[in-house]
Amino acid sequence: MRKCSLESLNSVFAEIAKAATLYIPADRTDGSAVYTKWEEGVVYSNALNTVRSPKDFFFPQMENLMEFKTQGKTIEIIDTRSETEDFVVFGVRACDVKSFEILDRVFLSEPVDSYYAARRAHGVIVSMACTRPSETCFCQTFGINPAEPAGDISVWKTETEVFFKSNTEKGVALMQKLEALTEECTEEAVDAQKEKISAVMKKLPLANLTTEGFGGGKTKELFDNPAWEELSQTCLGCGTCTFVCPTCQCYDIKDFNTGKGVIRYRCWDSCMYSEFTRMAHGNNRLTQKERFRQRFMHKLVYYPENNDGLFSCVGCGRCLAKCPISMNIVKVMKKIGGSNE
Amino acid sequence: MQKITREQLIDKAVSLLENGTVEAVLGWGKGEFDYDVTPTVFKTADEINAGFVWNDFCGANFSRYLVAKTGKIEGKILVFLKPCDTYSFNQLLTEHRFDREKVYAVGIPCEGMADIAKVKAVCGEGISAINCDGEKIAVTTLYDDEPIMVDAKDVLAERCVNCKSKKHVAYDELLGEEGEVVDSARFDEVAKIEAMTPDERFAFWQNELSRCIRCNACRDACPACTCEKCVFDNPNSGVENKAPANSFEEKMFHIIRAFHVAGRCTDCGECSRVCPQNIPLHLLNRKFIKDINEFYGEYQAGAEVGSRAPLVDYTTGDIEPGEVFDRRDTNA
Amino acid sequence: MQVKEYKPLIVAFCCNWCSYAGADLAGNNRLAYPADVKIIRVPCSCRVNPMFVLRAFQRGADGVIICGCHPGDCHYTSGNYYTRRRMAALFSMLDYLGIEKERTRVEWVSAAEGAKFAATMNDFAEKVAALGENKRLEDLRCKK
Amino acid sequence: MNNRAETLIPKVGVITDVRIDTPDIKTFRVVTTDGKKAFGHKPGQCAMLSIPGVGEAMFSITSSPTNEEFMEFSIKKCGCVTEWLHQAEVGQQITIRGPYGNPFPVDDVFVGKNLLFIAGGVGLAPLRSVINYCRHYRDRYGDIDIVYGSRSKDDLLDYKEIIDEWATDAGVNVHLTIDNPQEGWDGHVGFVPNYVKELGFDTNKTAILCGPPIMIKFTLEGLCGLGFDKTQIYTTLELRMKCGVGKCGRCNVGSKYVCKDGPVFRCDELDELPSEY
Repeated sequence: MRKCSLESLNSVFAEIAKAATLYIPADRTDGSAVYTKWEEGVVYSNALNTVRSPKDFFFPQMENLMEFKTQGKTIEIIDTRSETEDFVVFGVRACDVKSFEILDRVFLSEPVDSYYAARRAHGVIVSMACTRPSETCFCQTFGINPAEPAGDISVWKTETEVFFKSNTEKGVALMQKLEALTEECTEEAVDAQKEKISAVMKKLPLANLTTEGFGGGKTKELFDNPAWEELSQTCLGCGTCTFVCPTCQCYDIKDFNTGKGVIRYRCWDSCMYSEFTRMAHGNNRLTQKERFRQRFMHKLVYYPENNDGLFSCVGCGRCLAKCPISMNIVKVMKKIGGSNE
Repeated sequence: MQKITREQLIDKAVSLLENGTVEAVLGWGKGEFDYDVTPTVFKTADEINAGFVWNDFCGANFSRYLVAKTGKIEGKILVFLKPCDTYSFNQLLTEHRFDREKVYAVGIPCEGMADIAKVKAVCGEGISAINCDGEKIAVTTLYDDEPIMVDAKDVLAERCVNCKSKKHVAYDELLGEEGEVVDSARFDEVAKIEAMTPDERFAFWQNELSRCIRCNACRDACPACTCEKCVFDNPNSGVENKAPANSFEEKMFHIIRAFHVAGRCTDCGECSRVCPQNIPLHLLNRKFIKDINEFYGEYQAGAEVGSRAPLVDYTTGDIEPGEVFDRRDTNA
Repeated sequence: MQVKEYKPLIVAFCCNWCSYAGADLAGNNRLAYPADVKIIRVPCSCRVNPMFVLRAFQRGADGVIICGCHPGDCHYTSGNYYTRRRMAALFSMLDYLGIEKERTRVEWVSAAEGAKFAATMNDFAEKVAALGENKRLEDLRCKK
Repeated sequence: MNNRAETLIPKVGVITDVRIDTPDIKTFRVVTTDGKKAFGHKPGQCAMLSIPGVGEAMFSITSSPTNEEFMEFSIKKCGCVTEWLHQAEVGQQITIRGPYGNPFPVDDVFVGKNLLFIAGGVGLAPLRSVINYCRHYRDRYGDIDIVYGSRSKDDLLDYKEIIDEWATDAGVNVHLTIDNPQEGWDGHVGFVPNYVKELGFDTNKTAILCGPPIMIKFTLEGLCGLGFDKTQIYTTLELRMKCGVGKCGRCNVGSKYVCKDGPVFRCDELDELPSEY
């Protein structure tokens, strides 16, 4: 473990930014935090987390897949893949780090998604332990410890110092560059902080939320639960929950005709949208109840069934904070799971 | 702090439910915390007693739900309407979007709703309880030993700071006292932007709109956006891009949306309330309202049922589009 | 290296009954107006919805002008009155968003006003040229 | 410069033949630009065809895998992509990627079995690949029965091939039906599910179903009524797809992705899925 003083964090950023593009959470004019490209003057945010999740770095909301040039009856396909820039994302919370594992299982399973894979290969994740979790946090429900974030390098920040621990080869390589700016240290201060956080975690209002009643093999049991109707009755069918979610990974592929060629691009899509499954001959999820159910069943039953019981939710609490009608996965789990409280 | 109490609303709802006047009640349902209120359809007195809430966070405008909910039931549905909600209610009636006979509207007074983001800006994350008490709101957090006292008026939502009316323009029954139309300063912010140079205006909106994630929450929460099929959902429209592909896309979406509700927007402020990126979308709508007031005379959408929206009307002596700028430039 | 002279691309929506005929007349009378004015014929000026205007800008127009019959002369009685209200509101909104107001215009041109058509286009093109390329409402994907 | 594999990037294909089958179905023959078959496939698998600027859509490969020269797709006109395709002429290039999905278990489960194919309308398209495959390796399978129905005689897909080739094969019985009586039609009239019941098949067969959802539903009931077990019945599903490889989330039903885990399902497997297809 190595450390530096809080004042020298800026020099650490400067050092990292020499070799790779660095993104850190920074405050916006409206007070919320957003991952911002670091340059001199960009200040590390004290906010708990960003509104948009860091999945953008690997699975951007919109990316060009390829281009076509057409002439008469002929088509030329142009491979435009160029995701080769090294970058570092600093300050990723434990929940969001876990979300990469969930996305990896989708995009890195055969056939590998080369766009995502290239970004993963070129990205270094520096995580940041939480000190003041919000009431909306429930990462511990999914076995995530916010005091012990994973990632290539784990970072703890106290009032005066910043501690670094590298976990992977990529992390070790990055830490080597920071050798001059940091010094070797004991884990005492970090251990003290961890203890403090775990005490806070026990006090969180959602501390007792469990995944009991969910998981692979529960489809039959949960699918026809009458509570879906009640839970979804005022769902607006917008995509807020999906788009702020760090683990939602549905996408659409669309073509855009520029007048000089066609760009085929991929963009996030939402199973909450009425148009998501619409086909020429009909729609297999006609009402919002079915679409609503799909989103939560996918996170809590279908995904774990295909992925060794791993839930596709990390408890970051973004949907709790952002849903226009405050309907969210916690309310679903309490209502449908039935065994909570 | 609201003047009318939860008990009054529950009594009303339960009695109307029990005497058979209504079949269901559209109200605010209890959340996990004291501020995350979910619009809920209650069917029984038990459900109401257990789950109905009324506090400073009951901002959701129910008018929009009537379009879908009245189609689903045989009898009447009870809906609680705050003064600003009644304008949306009337506007939807004007557009024949739901059956008035199937609704029992109870007007309730509103002292303004709090914005949880503003509360959190003061108290930070980790709120474990919020108690409204008179002019003060007591916020208990996980990290402070004593509750933090906040002035209710300091955390009012933007739309409530600039409340345009405490008067109900539609109801079957009114609980509490009737208010008056308020002379608000809601166009001040618009005027401030108008006074900027084009470069500054562009920079301002670029900064705001570039945050858009095209989640469609503004559209889906809007009581004026009730088209059965939105142009932005139609793959054949050529604009169903789903993602803010570049600076054109995000501007286009918001210009078209604001234009589509121009003259019909009652300025209820739901769009800005629901925006996960805090984009001040009401400033687009208010610009249209302000322009319409200046060009074609004062008009408040929803003030009365059956009024003709200014953009589907005309007079032979209307202002020319070019004169709009001349007039503004001479005024400035 | 030769620098190409900048000529603005103007999209002119012309109503079928008056302005398009006016443009025709301008042509017949050999009245010069910029060749970069692309005329799109519409049944009535009120056929132009805001999306048309935005789409023109997206696809590289530097200025958009809508021409219709003089108020009171609409072939469909009242179409241009609606145009007048809509475009007043829309153009004011575009200005509010920082799109230079000189890039948009509504002009009434009758079938007999070939000279006015040419003069209007010359004047509009000149004003737009002074502003340079439309950078505020362009779609970068179309620029390549 | 990219050497990385990417399934989303297609190949260019050329339409070398367009056959008008019915008023709204055409069959397209597709090869790559160098005149070869784009890729090998198994019966029941699908491919993504697209026209840049119009869209991409999943189609079942109609031709048999035993055809080494080209692929065929029978496509009904019903959406943007298909409408565009129906206007396409010979020589038109399109893009193609695949093969996607699981095939029918023709090389293991079906071997030695009597096969009963039941199709309605354009539902014959995916089955044609299987039927021709089984006819090619005729000695591996028992008797083959084919029940095929459509709205009218003109709407019967591959009518010529059915009459000239399938019906003349030894051990292959073809039963055709149309929904309403029609001049010049002396065959059976009636809906497919009823016809299946009337024919009253022995349960010593493996049934393969494809057609509109309503036909599948009633035929399934009919077969079960005849004593068939659901493990003896196979069908193929169709849902909206974008990626073809189980990532975009569109065709997700229960824990299955139709593009990757389907489109071929045994009916008892379908019972395990929520009824959302």
